[in-house]
Amino acid sequence: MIASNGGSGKKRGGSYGSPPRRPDWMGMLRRNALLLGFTVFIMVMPAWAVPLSKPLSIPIILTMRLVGVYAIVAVGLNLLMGYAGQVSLGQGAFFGIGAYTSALLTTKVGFPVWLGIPCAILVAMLFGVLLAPVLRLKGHYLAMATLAMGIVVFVFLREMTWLTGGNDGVRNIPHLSVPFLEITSTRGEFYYVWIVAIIVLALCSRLVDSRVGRAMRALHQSEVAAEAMGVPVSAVKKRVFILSAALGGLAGGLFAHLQRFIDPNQFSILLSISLVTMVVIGGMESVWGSVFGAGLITFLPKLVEALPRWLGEVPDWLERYSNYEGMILGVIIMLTMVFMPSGITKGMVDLVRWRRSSFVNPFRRKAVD
Amino acid sequence: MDFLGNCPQYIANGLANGCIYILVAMGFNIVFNSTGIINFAQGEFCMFGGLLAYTLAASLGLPLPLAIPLALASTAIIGAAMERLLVYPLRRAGALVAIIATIGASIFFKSLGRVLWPKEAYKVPEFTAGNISLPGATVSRQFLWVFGLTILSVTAVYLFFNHTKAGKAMRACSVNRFAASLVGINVMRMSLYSFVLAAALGGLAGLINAPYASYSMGLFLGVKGFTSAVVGGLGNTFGAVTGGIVLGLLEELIPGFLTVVLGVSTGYKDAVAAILLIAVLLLRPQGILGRGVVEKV
Amino acid sequence: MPAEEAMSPLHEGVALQTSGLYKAFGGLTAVKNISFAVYEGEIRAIIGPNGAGKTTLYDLLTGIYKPDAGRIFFAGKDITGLPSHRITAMGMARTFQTVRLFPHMSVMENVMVAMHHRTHCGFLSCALALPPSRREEAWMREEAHRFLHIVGLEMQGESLAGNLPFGQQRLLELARALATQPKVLLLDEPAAGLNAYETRELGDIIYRLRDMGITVILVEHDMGLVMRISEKVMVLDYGEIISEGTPEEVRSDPRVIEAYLGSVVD
Amino acid sequence: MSGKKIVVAVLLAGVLLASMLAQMGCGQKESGSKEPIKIGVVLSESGANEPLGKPERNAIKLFVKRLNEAGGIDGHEVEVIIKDDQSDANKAKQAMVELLEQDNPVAVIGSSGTGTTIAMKQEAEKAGIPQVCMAAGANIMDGDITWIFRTPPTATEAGRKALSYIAEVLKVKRVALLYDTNPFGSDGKAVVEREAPEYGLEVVVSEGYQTEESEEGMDTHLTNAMTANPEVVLVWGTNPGPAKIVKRMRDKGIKLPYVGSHGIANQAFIELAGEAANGVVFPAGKMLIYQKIMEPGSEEYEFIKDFADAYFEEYGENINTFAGHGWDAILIITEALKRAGVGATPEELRDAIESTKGLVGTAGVFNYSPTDHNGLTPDDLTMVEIVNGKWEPAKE
Repeated sequence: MIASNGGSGKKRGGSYGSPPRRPDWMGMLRRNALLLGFTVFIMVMPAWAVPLSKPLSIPIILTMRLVGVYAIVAVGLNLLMGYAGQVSLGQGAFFGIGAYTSALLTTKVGFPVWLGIPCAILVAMLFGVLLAPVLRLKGHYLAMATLAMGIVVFVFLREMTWLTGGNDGVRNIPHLSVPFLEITSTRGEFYYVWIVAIIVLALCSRLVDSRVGRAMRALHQSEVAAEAMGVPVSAVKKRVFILSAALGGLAGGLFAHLQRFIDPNQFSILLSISLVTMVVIGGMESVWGSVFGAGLITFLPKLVEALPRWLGEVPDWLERYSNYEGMILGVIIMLTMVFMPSGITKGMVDLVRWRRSSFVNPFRRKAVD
Repeated sequence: MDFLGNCPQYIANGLANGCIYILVAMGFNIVFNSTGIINFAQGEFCMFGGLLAYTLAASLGLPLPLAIPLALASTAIIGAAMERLLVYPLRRAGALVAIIATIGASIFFKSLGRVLWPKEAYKVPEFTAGNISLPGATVSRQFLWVFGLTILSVTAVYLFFNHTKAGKAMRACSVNRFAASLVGINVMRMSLYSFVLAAALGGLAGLINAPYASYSMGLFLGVKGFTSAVVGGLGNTFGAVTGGIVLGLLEELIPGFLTVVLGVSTGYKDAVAAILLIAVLLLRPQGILGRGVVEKV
Repeated sequence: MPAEEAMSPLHEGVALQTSGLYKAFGGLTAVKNISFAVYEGEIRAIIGPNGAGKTTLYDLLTGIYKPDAGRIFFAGKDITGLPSHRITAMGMARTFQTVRLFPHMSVMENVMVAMHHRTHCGFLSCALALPPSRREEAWMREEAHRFLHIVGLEMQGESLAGNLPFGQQRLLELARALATQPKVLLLDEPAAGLNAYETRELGDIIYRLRDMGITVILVEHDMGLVMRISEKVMVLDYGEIISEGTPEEVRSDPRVIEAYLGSVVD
Repeated sequence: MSGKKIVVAVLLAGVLLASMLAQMGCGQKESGSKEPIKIGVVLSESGANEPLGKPERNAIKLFVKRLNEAGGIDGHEVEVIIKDDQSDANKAKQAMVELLEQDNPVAVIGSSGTGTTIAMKQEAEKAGIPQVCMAAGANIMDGDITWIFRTPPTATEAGRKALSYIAEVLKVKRVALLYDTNPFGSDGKAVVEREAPEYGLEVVVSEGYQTEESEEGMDTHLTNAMTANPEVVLVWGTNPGPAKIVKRMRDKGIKLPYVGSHGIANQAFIELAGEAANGVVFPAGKMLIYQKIMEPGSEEYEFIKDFADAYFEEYGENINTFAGHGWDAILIITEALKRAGVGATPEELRDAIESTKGLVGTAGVFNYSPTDHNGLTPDDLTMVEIVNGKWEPAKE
């Protein structure tokens, strides 16, 4: 098929193309340097982070497990929101659906965990298919419809007590596992989550640079032009939506088995909002930005919490840190949006470029809409 | 039938809540019209209105006729500060950036509210205590104030937009900001005015919304207000009125029906607004009162 | 041309044919009873004063709007009401009056997007970078390069489309439209904003496209270009065809002169 | 590619910063001659359960301060590491694991809410470490209770107390239940619906409300409830919902008795409900009105008075139920530690807690056993009536 297409193209326009490339190992290495570097970074992380955790009073590995989970769902959301430009303020719904699916299947039906999580993905995708009609909406309207979607799912998780146990939640959820092996140690969970996350990241960073990824970015920038160039816009949108739902479900499934106790209040719209924040703060249209955003938002409370310990004796009003956490988060979000609307990672990259060339000003860069 | 017998009461309650929703929805509309932004911090203006009124009237002991205008003015100043510090620098940014920025503002405000008013609720003095018995329904006297002030606000907003120069200028901004700036309207100042007005309306909603206020009320009212605005047709003053009343009534009638007729628990009441929002967006995105919009390519 | 006649089976060699197209926006009828046929290999110009309905006609032909009445036949099939991307896949491509590139993508990527319907690898295959998707990717690059060469942008492949100068953006749009492998290409004011030199280049490119077997329809205000390259000219005013014929015939048609002068006086 | 370099630079900077901080951390001075005893505490200092977590924290800190001033336990200082779970189960679990991994405490206290406690309970079981919670949710004790203990009266005890009051004092049958849809309310709902038949009561309507709703919203719930012709209104929730309901009820002229939950055993309810609060009856720990129902000089009276005076002196606030729960929790652990000895294994400490008998606390007299980890009985509660804005013992 491809060959015949290419052939017919050549027949008309003459042969202008360059000769086909050979597999270029060094080039591949260079292209994937970030991914490889990051993988190595994660794999050796326990070696330095464990001894560091205690003096810092920040449990790095423990927190990193959650960063991995949030990175998965944030990357999915970034595909939908950053790349395809479809705002969703209801991603927490898929996260919750995934968590509940796997939790209920493993506790009530007795599925093994390594089967429960794929089921979580499938059920989340199913809901993605059912909810996909909201994609007909654009901009603010889509944002609000997805927000409402998140509220509806939350209320149903809470009220369908016969299935979900309502506010009592689901407890004694089994640990993560692979066939024949249950993973109970923090370090084991860390590796489990991050191996999944790195696979997801690798796939997603490939995806965004492929035919499908280009279609997503194109329809973000101009739906009319993309459609006129032969991109089936609504089908692509729908698929990205389902993909992001699937990643939400995957992350939710992992989350349930890490936490081992879930209740509906963990999946309220506040979760959706913090997911969006991760994506936007980290950087839209950037797979790695989502990882950074997930890390920042997850570690921020830990940092704020550890601060009084570092400073030694602090007045009581400062020690009641958690009230200030929201203010700090709010200020970070606002400052990022005003000064680096394309996210902190891209902003930083631009900042370095700006040092070299005066043509790029990170503070003037506009985010894609 | 019991349900029908209860209806006058449901309707009275629905109208009372609907009035609050109308005020919040108008705030959304005004900001949307002049800046094209959905202000997620609109609910937090209500929080400030209510809690400032508490502080001024109950803590500092100012008389109500003084405390209330002061609370509204302070809320308006907060709105103005938000516009100047956050919205104005983002005037050229896209919709998503603006959405997230206002979400950031709402997180900040809520947190600030928590620090300043940490208790779970505060009692805001009522304008007049007591209640009125109507056939089939009992309403509080406060309800009359809510009703009256809402009608007053809707009328004032309508007159402002249709019969004053500044209001017409703001409407022009909503039709076409660029063209408005070409004919000499200071679009940026209009954006400031709109935030001041929206914050004041939100503050009013917060301080007349039943006599309780808390730092967490923003999200609750914000979602309801936005739903009302969309149900009626975003950007349309009378749309906000229709939307607010429709939502207010449905929120009381549906749970009433569920409990009294079907005997089902009404924990689902929280989902009424959200389901209504999705349904309206999918079936009639321009809202009940909105006109058909031809999308220009 | 009465509608019944146009409804009859397609003539041999007709690339694109419409019969009795209507489109109204609110109270305003933008396109009124338009019937015409364009033959394969033809260069057809559509001219008319501003607001005559030319762009709306394009939007109808390419499926962005659905006509209120009338039918469109293309490649021997009735394509009325088909979604835009299907029509593109059948071989009708267009450019836009206001350039609608994907400004945040590279020049190369812009062209590669247009090959979407000619390639098939889905989400899974792309994410896993399976051999078919890698082969496809390499082929797309090669093809994109070829189309960029046609318009002379092969050196700018990696720069962001939004950073190109305006004239090159127009050319890129053309390359992108070509990459969909059209049988019929609709150009919407391709010479707007180009200087005299670039316009002449454009004329040559259009000739080349015709030689490649592409039927070209262009909406254009630059009469020099229209008169020079088109074989047949169609004049629209207030959404109706008021004149059709060779450039010379149209130029001397009193209705055309009136429409233009009238519009000038307005 | 500059992106890569930035990543490297950021990482380097991070590692550098971290190592600096690590040194700072190591520099902290170690005080005291003997190894301090560490007790981990997880509380809801913010979020929905903030009104619970804050006094609990104050009480625990005060208790430990006094204990250490008095010489600690066998000369060992007691150190509490307090973490905030923000009323979020997910954060509570995280905080618990952090405590276990980093601080290696002998026992943990926490948390304030039911969901957060359950999340912690699983970790305590896994690690095998005693946990004393201050949450009232009846379902906490579902399943394995090897390691978990509790200080407050549960929803079951409070519910039974309230129901027996309705059945025996008010002598009515038809109960309208209004409950908050939050975990506190739905837990109470489950208890009331389960236990009501035992007292010969009928729950004629159960209506869920959201505490943020306006008075008019509450009016609709009341209207719905009234349709079922109840003889008493039982409201299970925390502020401000119950206050809105009672105010509305009195405004509408509904004269039915109003029975609340122990969630309104605080001054805030009286402030919020104002006049309407008068006549409201609710179950609460005896501590709330100890001056009125206990003999001065009795052990219980003096214990609570001592606590109340110390608390007032330290914080300038009156004690409340939740401060009492925190006080009891740390009391139970330290008393057990004294008996088991400082070097006790977790099993020995647990056994020591289980052998706690007749320990006077603020919420009552604690008697634990291997099968009963609740410690209290409904008799440790009392029905309180609000009269002229003051708490008075309700007629029994």
